[in-house]
Amino acid sequence: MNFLFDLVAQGAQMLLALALAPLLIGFVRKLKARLLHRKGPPIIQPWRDIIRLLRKEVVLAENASWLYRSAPYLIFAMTWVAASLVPTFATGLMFSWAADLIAIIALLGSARFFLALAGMDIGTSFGGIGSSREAMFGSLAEPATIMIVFTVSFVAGTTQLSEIAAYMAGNLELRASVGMALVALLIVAIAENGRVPVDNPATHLELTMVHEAMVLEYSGRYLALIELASALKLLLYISLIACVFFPVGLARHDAGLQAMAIGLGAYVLKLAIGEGLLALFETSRAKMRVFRVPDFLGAGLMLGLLATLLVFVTRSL
Amino acid sequence: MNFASKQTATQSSPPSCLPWPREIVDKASWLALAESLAKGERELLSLWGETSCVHMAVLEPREPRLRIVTFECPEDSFPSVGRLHPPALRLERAIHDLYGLKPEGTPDHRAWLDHGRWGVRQPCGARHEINTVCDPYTFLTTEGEPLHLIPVGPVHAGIIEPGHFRFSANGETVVRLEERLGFVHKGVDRLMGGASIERAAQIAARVSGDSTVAYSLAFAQAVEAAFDVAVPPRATYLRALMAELERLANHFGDIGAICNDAAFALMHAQRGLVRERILREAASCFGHRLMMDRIAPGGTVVNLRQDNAAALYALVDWIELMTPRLIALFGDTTSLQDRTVGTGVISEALVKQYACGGYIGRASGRAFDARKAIGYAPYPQFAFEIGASKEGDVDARVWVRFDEIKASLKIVRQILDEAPGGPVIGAWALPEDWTREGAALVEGFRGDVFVWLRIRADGVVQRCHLRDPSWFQWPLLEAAIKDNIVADFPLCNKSFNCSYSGHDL
Amino acid sequence: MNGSGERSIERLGGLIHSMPKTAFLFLGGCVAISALPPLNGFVSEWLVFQAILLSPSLPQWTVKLLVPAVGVALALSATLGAGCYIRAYGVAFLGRPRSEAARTATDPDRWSLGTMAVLLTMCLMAGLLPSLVIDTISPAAKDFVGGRMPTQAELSWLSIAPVAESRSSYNGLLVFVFILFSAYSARWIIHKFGSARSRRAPAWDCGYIETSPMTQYTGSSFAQPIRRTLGVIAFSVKERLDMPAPGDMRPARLSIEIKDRIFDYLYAPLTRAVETCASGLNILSLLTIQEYLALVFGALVFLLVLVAI
Amino acid sequence: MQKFLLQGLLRSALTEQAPTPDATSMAELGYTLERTARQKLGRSLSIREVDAGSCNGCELEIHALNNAYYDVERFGLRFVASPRHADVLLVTGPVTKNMREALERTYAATPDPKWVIAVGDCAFDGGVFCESYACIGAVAKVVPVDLHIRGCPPDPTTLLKGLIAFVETMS
Repeated sequence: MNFLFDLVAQGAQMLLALALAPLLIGFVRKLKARLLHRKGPPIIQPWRDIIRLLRKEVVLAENASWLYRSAPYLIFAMTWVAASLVPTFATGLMFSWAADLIAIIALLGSARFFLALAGMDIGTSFGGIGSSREAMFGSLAEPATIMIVFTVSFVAGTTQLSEIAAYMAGNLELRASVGMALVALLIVAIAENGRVPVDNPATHLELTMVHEAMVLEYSGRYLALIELASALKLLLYISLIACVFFPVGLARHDAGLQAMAIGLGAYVLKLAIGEGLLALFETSRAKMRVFRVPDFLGAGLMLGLLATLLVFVTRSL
Repeated sequence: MNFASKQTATQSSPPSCLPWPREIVDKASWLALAESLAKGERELLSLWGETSCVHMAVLEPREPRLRIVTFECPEDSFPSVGRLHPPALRLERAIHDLYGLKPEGTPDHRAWLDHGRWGVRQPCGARHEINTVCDPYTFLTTEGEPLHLIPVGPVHAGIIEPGHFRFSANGETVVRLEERLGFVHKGVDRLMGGASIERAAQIAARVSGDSTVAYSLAFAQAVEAAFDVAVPPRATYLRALMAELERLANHFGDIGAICNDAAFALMHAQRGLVRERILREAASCFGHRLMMDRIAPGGTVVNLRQDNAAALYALVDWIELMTPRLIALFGDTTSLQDRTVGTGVISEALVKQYACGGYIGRASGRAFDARKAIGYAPYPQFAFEIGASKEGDVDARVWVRFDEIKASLKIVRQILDEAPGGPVIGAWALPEDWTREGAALVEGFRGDVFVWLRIRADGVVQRCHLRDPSWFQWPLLEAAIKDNIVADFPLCNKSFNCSYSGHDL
Repeated sequence: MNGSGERSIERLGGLIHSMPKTAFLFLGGCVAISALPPLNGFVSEWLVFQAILLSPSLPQWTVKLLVPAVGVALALSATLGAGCYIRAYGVAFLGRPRSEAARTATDPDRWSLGTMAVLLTMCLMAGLLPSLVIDTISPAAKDFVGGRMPTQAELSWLSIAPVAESRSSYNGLLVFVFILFSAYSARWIIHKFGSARSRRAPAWDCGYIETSPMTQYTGSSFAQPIRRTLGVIAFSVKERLDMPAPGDMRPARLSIEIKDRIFDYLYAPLTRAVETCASGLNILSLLTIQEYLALVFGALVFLLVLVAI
Repeated sequence: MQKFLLQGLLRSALTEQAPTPDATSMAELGYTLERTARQKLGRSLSIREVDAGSCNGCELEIHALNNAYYDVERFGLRFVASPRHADVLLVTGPVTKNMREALERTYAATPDPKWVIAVGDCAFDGGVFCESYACIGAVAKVVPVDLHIRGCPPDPTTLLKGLIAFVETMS
């Protein structure tokens, strides 16, 4: 019985992440439209777009290889698995011990690896532009993430997300290192999700794109999967920030339905707040020059390193 | 149906042009003029062909400002100006494509407007050749490190006109940018030859949709010059009003588009509102959002009602309220400034060499404005300042636009205050004696639009040459990318906002 | 492995079509060496990170400070490594052939392929079943360092946990099964309810036919952003650009000079790691395909040894 | 900036009521959606704009669709960067011969089911350029057209009417 409940809870979380992710994108778009005096598309729109794409045929470039065709499934699966390993409304779910924070980050790294390869498969210049920029950003974003993981793990004494969340919920105190790690994680999250000021998700200019440039050739169901994966990635980062730094309302896996319902409510609220801040930030900033991004990410890396050193040396800050 | 060629031979009048006379020169004077262009003593305004002669218009440093010379080409060739003065190169290639006249000694023999798809060679020349093969286009070369090509266009990712850009790059470093245009060549030169004045005016209005008022105005002024037609004073005021509204709408649109390329959506949205309100007001005053076909030779086809004038006052008030806020939004957003300052720099020397007009010229220190330099009616009546800068970067081009917005608002106010009453179109008749020629130089929002035309006594246009300011702006875009990375190109391009349609004709 | 006979990476491309088997095996090697889950490279990286996380309990101050720096260096080199293998694989195997040699290349004989396949299988095994591998080689490790990790085979579902399950655990097999399950269920659902039609058409070229393989990113181009951002720490890179003025027909020219900086003040581990990686990136463009494979092989052996330690 | 953002949050959107396409205006639009047998995609359409030789006037008005007054996004219509992502090609201009091939390639690059909307008088019959040696004329001579939106250039309200009518039949 308990096993069954666990399984259901885990499955529910996976489906929840999948269902919520496009709505999240829709919510950001709606908020941004409102900030610009527009009515904006309905929140459900990204789901409609995905369903439309699934119904369309795929046009493959003549020299597309098997890698190009399997990459979208791999990217989607890796991102989905990573996203469903982050506690959303409850901790300690069934499979959460299968991978810790480091593994989640590395899974996203794998997804990026395949996306960058897929971008180069057709042999158009835009794919190359996207892949090379992604490789440059990734080479700084990932070490920064690892530093953040170090900081958080030292503080909590574990790399298991559920345990970290539980520790953070139980030890609400202001620590300089954790604050620095939060800022660093925000920087990484913006860069990794290709949001303004690093990349513009709504751009129509081939030459400035990063993520869009890699997927310019994709169509139909492949594009739908990649869009879904990038929505899941955004959800993952917001969930990660919420669960590590603001674990309020998170239910334990054995806490029963009521606690889980509260956890769910708190989770949706946290997502909404995160999205609101994102929309505000994006509207009020212009995109950076491509070679400013390493400075931006470098700041994240340095903050992360500083936070780690701080924890290492003092153990109390 | 080559009307123009037949008529040139039996022309019954001496070649003269109003208001600037056209003179026929020999090879030596033609070359002397080309050399003086290369030395920077004069500026090239345009270079265009006919079945058996080429014409060149230059800006003189003294009065009269304009000089038009003609070189007869009995052997279907003329001494190349581009060999000495590079700004003429593309114009010469276009002449060769359309009229088959060869520029002798030109370094660039490649076709320009002719992509080999028309089914005919030299469509406006004395002999058309049926053409079924298209030669491959050879792009300019690069050397050194392993470079890759980025071919962009003609179908761009945004909602813009078609053109092809080819970057040779090493990663993000651009080593060379080459443009290939001509995709929207619609054969305007031949459509104009043999058209009635009304039809020619319609075609002129559709040369470049964003400058439709400027083109209509230039065409009308050229016709009026040729036939010595007096325009009622109220009509000149209304024409200026339309021209300034067009300038305002386009500058607001441009600034928004530049900011949008830097992903600053807030500015884009605000600009969109201002632009939309201007266009709506234009529609209610003149019956068309872009004010297309509202200017006819002799005056304007619509009058401004009193209630419209009141609405325009309100619009100007509102824009004057909004502009400082938008300027603050642009100037105070550091992330935006970081993108625009120092990006896409054009030197003053280059701008002067190319006689580049409009905001591009003004942002790099060439303060030429046909409204002041030529002083066509009613502008001498108005007091306004032309924006100027020496920086030559994207930022400077935005600020010059802001200055022009302020100047235009001031002019619109003066027009509304001072516009005299009376008719808006004067009665005029064709002289029915001989063929006439006329020319006009008008300041559009993008720069100076030059029109030269020859009309038969029965009102049939023989040859009409329309020169867009973009002819001398496009080449500079190739230079603007120097020391910038690939990702900054859209920003440079938008700050130029050259016309494809007006250039390709 | 002389399938293409071409020595310069800048003249390869599209080998995935002419050498499909090698391409698949090489991809496996790239994933493994780039420390990406679910292969073995990640397991070793993960274990090193876990070791670093234990280090605050170390007594010496210097070690205490050095260890997180080593962590950054490791993370940075892992991601730079991934970037460099995207480049190597993308330029050599993906895209369109840049030379006739690359177009006509063929897979090597069965033995070479077999060797690579065996190695890849080992990578996969070590990645999916790390607990068995760790247990197998821990006696040897015990001899070397005088300590060993707790026996892993006792843990449920074949996961590994160096210290305690509440502290950290990783289950390669489960993650792998998860990924496969998600990918296949997505595929099944889409093909069942969505559209499964596909059609081949020319690559989208903005409406301008350009068949030259020159439109693909070169290896040098791909590395340029990283070289420009990270290379400056380790090198003095001079890009000399000669762009003719508009209307000038002579060729444009770019030459790049890379000079090593004086090593003296570069003793900080962070910068040193950056330097090695960046120079690795630059050297890679000169390597032949054989040397690449040798490199991959060497790295795999190294990683296997790392797993052992 | 704060002021602009606050205004956006607090004031109601400037977006205007959608024009309703009635039967007569549909007829005026030259609504010829004959091939309705194709699969419907719901209230979501991606549009790729192709300028096949227009004077830029139509582009200016299509741009205006994105401003706060018209806000075309609220109907699930989005302009996308690549024809691979598109369902609808919005073609303007009297298809110059130099652009013909580019238009055909764009059409070929778009995945099925796909539709073509011709915008402007030039795209309908070549407009003032129909007699030129350099233009083909109507877009329909190059690719099959499903809907014509007339006007020189059509104002944004007309464009919006046509597009809404199109979306209505799709869902």
